[in-house]
Amino acid sequence: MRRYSAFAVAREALRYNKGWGRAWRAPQPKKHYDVVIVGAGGHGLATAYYLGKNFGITNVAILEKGWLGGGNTGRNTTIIRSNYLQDPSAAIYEKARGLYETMSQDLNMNVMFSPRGVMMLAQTQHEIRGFQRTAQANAFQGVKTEFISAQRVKQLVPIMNVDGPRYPVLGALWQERAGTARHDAVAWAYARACSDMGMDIIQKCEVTAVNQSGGQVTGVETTRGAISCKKLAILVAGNSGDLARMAGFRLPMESVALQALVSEPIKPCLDVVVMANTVHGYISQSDKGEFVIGGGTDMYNNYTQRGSFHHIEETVRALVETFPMISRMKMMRQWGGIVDVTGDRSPIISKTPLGNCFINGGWGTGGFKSIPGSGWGMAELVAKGEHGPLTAEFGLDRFNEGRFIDESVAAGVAH
Amino acid sequence: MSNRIDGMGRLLNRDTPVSFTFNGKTLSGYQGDTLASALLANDQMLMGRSFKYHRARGVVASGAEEPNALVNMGEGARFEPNQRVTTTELFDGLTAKSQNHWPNLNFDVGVINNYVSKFLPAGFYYKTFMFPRFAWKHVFEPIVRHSAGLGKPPTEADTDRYEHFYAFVDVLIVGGGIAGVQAALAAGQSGAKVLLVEQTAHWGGRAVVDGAIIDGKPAEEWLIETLQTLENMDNVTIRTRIMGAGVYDHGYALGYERITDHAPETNAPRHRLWRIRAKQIITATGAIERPLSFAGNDIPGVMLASAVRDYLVNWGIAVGQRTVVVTNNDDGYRTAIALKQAGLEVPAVIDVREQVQSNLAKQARALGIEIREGRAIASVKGGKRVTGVGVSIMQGTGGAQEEIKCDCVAMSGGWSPVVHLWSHCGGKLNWIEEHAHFAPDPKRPPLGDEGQGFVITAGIASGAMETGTVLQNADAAGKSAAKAAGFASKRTRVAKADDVATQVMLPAWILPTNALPELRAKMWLDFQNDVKVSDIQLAAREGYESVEHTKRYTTLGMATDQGKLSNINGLAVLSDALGQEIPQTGTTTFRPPYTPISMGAIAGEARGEIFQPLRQTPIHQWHVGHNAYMEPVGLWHRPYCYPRGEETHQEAVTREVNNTRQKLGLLDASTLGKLIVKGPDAGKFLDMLYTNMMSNLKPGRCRYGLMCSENGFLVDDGVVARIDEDTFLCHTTSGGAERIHGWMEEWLQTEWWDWQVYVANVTEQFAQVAVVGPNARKVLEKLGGMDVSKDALSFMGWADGILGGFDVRVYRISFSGELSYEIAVPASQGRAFWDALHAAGAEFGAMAYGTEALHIMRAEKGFIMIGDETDGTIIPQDLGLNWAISKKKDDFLGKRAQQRSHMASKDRWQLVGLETLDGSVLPDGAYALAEGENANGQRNTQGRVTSTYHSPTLFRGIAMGLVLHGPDRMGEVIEFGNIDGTTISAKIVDPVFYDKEGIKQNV
Amino acid sequence: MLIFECPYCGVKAEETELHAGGEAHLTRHGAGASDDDLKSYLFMRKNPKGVHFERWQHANGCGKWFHAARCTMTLEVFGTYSAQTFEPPAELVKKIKKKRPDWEGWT
Amino acid sequence: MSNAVSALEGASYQGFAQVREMGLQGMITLRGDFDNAIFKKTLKLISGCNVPALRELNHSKSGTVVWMSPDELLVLCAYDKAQVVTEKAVKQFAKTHSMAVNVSDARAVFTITGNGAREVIAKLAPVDMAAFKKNEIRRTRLAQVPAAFWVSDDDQITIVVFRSVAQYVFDLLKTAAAKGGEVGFIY
Repeated sequence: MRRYSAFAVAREALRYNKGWGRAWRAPQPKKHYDVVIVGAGGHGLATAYYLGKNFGITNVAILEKGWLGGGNTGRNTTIIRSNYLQDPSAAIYEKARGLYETMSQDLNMNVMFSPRGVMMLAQTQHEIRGFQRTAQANAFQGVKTEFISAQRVKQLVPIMNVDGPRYPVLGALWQERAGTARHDAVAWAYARACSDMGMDIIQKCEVTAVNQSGGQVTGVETTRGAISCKKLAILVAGNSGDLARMAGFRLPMESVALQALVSEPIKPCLDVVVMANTVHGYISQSDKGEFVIGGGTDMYNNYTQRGSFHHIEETVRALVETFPMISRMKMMRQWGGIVDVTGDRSPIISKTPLGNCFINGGWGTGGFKSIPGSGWGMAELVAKGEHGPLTAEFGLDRFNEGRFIDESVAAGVAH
Repeated sequence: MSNRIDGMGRLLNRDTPVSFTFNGKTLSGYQGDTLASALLANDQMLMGRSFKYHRARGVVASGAEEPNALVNMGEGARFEPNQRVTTTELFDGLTAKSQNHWPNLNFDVGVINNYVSKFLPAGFYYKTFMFPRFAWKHVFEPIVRHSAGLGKPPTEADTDRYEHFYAFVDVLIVGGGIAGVQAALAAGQSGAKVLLVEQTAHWGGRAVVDGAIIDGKPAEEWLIETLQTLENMDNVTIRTRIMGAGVYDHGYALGYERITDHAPETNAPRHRLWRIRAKQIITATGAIERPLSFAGNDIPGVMLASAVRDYLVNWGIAVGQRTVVVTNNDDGYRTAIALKQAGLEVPAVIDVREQVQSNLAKQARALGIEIREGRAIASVKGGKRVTGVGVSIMQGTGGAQEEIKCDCVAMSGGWSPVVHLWSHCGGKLNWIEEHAHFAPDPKRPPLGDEGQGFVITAGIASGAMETGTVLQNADAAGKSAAKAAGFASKRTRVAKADDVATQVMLPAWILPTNALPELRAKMWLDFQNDVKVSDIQLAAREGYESVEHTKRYTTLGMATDQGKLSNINGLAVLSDALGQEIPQTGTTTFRPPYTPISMGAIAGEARGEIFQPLRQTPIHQWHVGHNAYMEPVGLWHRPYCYPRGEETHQEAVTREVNNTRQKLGLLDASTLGKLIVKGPDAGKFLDMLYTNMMSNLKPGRCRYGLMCSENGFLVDDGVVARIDEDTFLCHTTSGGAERIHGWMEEWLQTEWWDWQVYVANVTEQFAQVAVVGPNARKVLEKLGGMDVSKDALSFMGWADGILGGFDVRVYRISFSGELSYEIAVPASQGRAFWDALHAAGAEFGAMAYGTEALHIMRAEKGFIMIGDETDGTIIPQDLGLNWAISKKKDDFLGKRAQQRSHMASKDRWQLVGLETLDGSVLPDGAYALAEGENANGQRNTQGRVTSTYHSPTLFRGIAMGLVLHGPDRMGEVIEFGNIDGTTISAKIVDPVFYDKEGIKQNV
Repeated sequence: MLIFECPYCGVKAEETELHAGGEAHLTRHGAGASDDDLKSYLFMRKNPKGVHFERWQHANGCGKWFHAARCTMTLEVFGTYSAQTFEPPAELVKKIKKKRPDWEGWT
Repeated sequence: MSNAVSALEGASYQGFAQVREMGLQGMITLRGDFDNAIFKKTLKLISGCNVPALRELNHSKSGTVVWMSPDELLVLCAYDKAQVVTEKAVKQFAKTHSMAVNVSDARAVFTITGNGAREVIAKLAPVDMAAFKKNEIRRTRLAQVPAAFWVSDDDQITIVVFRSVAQYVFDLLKTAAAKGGEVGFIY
């Protein structure tokens, strides 16, 4: 693989960049792999990468029905944070955040991880208590957060109206090392690294059936032929139900649309990520200058990647109230992504009723921020066939035992 | 100098001059000008700087597709960045400033990026800025952020108003060109309710500019007559300045009306967002001309041929005195001819095609215009303004150039139908080889609520390229839309026009065909984002083969114009680089809005006071009048406390608690939910909803009850009063009323629909006041009218009666541990009753208290609070409430769920009281630490604080919390963590801190 | 922005007047149910790509709950019907079968 | 009762249409089986009306009845009569499974008057106000709160909302009716 560096860029520039080769190979599928991963989104590619890096398993194919990184990895609002309340969530999201810190160097591609800080506004007494509790929990989970005053909020975000009148800002939960990253680049960087380890990323290859015998997975049928494998890992946000059906089991999961929008670009004026749960909106300003804005999910099953406009209205309404200057900005583009939501709104990383078939999904609105941690833990589960501590609590069995991981507890919605 | 041509400019009102400023310079234009035309008239070609390289940018188009000419407009509360000058109507006093440069437009330091642009190819930032690690955040990113962005951020709150409007029509037609107008006529004549909207202030689109002949008369005449006909039809509404912004599921469309943008001083909403529900939608959205890709095609003065024509015909502007036209199709000749006829110089038409013999070409020759066939522009001379072009043969590398002096280049790369609205909701496209564009596939339209297609295209938006076919196509569209909407269309005649025979265009994606790399590195595709042909080719070479990859890697089409000019050209270059057909490459997804719309319009009226509903009790104004500090509880505002004079909130709360415990406190409890449950099966129903037994409650008595979700978790609590044999009144938490009412209806309608039960939410029918404290009975006796003695009305009893002349229902319940009556009166009399209580209670020390005092007093008594002790993960068993869980009942909601292994476990954290050894107040949400760490390196914990207060009654910190095996560990001291790493020791005690025997509430 | 016709009051209500209630025709498993039955009742969902039977409430309207059959891929609404039933009306099932021949049926 | 006051005590606003809070209005919620003889008899007795057709109102000298849902009606009467009338209904219903509740104090009533009235509503409710018929009742939302309204006169619309949001609704209607906001789409 050609290393990326300022020198390489300069050298290539002088010969019209003729020397740059493919970032990842485009191989024909082989007949057999040790591990077949369905879904070349962030989670699938990260799983593949850590299978190779941590367990030396490189005879791996990552199958993608469309183009890699084309699902929610390329449709989210790029927020990365780990200020979760419950231990298992805090552990995996913090693992992910930590891996994001060094991702550009580890993968030799600049994913522009920007730990600019994430604040969650407390606008009711109840939120103050909720976020103080989260800060308390985080302190003993190894997640560095603090509860900051309204004055500090105003210092960090001068364009914010902290005085209400309706919902004065009473404080905020502040995670200084949280932030954003360039979402597409995360998928591309993992893809490039996987390809470099000799793994096959096969795009435009849709899985049409899961083959099994004696309760064990044996391979998959695809639009590019049958592929046999020892182990199968399913990481297909928005399509988990479909793949599960093929594999012969059901999931405690539903697919709904989550919407986002961007404004026209303007000069920098918002240098942190702000989440306002009481009024339902979250916002950051990208390096291109656009406000990247997200809101709530539709409540009905949907696979169209289109949402209902009234959610956009609610979100924009909330942000105009919180950031009055936004009123004269313009919405440039809106879109939807399909997220899988589970019974307790927390992800599933688990063995399945089908032997040697593993599933990772149901991240809801938390998918992007968890990519490296999810891949790290999933790789361990696939490689060993058993949970490591990072994923132990995320198994399907919790729905039988009534052992839930409920983050909605921590005041408002999680994004 | 002025570039106006006398006698031209069909949209101008030359009698009304308009004055405006650009970069501080005062300029003048005419009514009817756009900011673009007015700037050009003042010879201001340089209007901005590009995004990445900060290259000089002039206006390139004349409409919504403009990528370059964006300005900071207005000042103060009316300042707005990124205003597109081509869609900004000129008004007197308009102030505009160019953007994205420093120190000024003519000299921009940022242009340094241009000189090193060679080193900043597509995606260069993905390959660099990686070391040292901290540098991205602290060094590189700030630089990138500073040079990025376009306009300035607004600084003040917007003072304009905005609103929404719901319109329901049979047929919505978007686009006021001749196609839209003809379609409206056809649909309207069928009797269907029609709404026709045009985004600009003017009707007619291209046809009137290009002088088409319709029914033997100039298009303009036909247009005026037809619009008049439409005006006269009751079932047809036609409106300008409304843009079809987006098409959504089930026939929903957004119309973006700009009401006062052209007249800011008018007393009217600035924007109105139309939410239109249409049975059928016709998109007559026209087409957009494509630029041509040749080296230097981004230099100010290089413009779309149609735009040059628009400025000439609509606004009487000579963009240049000497204009070279470069084209791959016949349409470019229309510009050459128009310019020549206006007396301007056209040194040459550069046509990439060999042997051009079309009528338009013949006309041009007849006017003495020289046509260079099989030629291409290989280079453009000039920096901030075109000074000439280098011409070479098309089938070459761009060598051997012949220079032609000129101050304007008009380029025509063919036309692409505007398919955005068609595509927003899933309409599919076909690639039309003949015109090298994507056109809607009528067989694959977006589908509506009944699976029917609900969008039809009309005119050039369907790919009909000439006036005659445009009109026929539009007429058919109008008729079939009306038919689909249920209206038999009349057989009316279609306006006729002749199609001009044209010579087939030659898709020429780069000029010249074999241009060398150094030329390709100067061919702009996306003018705003600085994406060049070489960038797309690099992306392809690096394996970014999906069109989405290429877009995201190069940022092609991601600028404020969302690729209106660049997408097709980019696609073509990508396809060529991948050696595949364009349809194979496919398009990126079209997303709303068509052009950016204001956030203000989206938020609509919901700002300030009416941002959200604020629910007020009948006593609300009294609270406000008594300096209450209000706290949001759901959508209610409740008094947190009533500070007096210099009092802090805590001092006020302490005073309120003490006064209530020692004398008499009054609480506005009106927000408490009140649900009437009535019917023969009401008891049976409540037995299912509550964990306790309710069916055996005696009329006249009250019982505290718990509600759980089917998943076992505690969701609400409250006191239930049995009114009579088949009527109960259930109190819910504040803000819980609607949720629980809905919950009850859901079960009755969808599960137990054969049970005879009706529910009514009477929460707001009553104002409810808690009269609390040792003097509570005294004040009621003073008001008089009913017996409130212990014997007549014992604890947990209720009675109807009269107090001080008010019809009341009195509940003898206590959430504070004191002697307490909760008294309900009709809401309309709530304020009067509240005042009466204060008057009568004055001598007994009556004083209002707020929610915080309420919380402290209930905590002193060890009463749980939904939302504090519970958080959606708590079951009643965790809170020592087993006494409220009936063992007699076979079933109730949540019963089975609570038997699951994890919930039945003995190792759940359970409710206890907590007392710090030093009397201090435990921090909110603090966790009780246990030994060691878990497998993820997290400190083990064994409990947490759920409620913690300073008790004014006990003069110390008190708290409730959940602790592992808590109830079995009374007296044990455990450590609670602090964020700063220190710990606090607290003793596990009984959660009831005050009046354990419950004597005071029972007197 | 979906619209459904409320079978109780006849209003063609838009989404903002409605409340989505998830998969329809679930069997309640209460006291005495097995862990698996309880789990499938509370959590396991069909979540199909295609025909979906679901519950909606005309919340900002007549307040009634109703059932709807809707395609999750095209959002087409095949029909709405009473909430007081254990299965969709036969004619609706027939109608859907006609429009979606390869549909596996509602159970 | 003398000391009873409505939420906004008759506040009004003149824009391109007039907005008025109508003061106290007697309102009784009836729930039951519309085909039940006792239910019908009781309705007649207390309101002089028969059960209205789907989404319609019936009027008589003694009162008005509004269709609210397949098993719910709203009886309008004089405010000070409401309690007595309710008790009369309750007595009648003793022998059948029906419900009568006085909700007079739980509501606020507004009218919008003037030929712009329909457009004022059309800014706030997802309803085809151009097609909205006289004597038709619609339960929907007004911006962010539930509401019910009907055309009470050619150029007048009556709106019923919950009492607690009366101020919000009044401010909402004021904004929508403000001069300069005429739309000119519904006439």
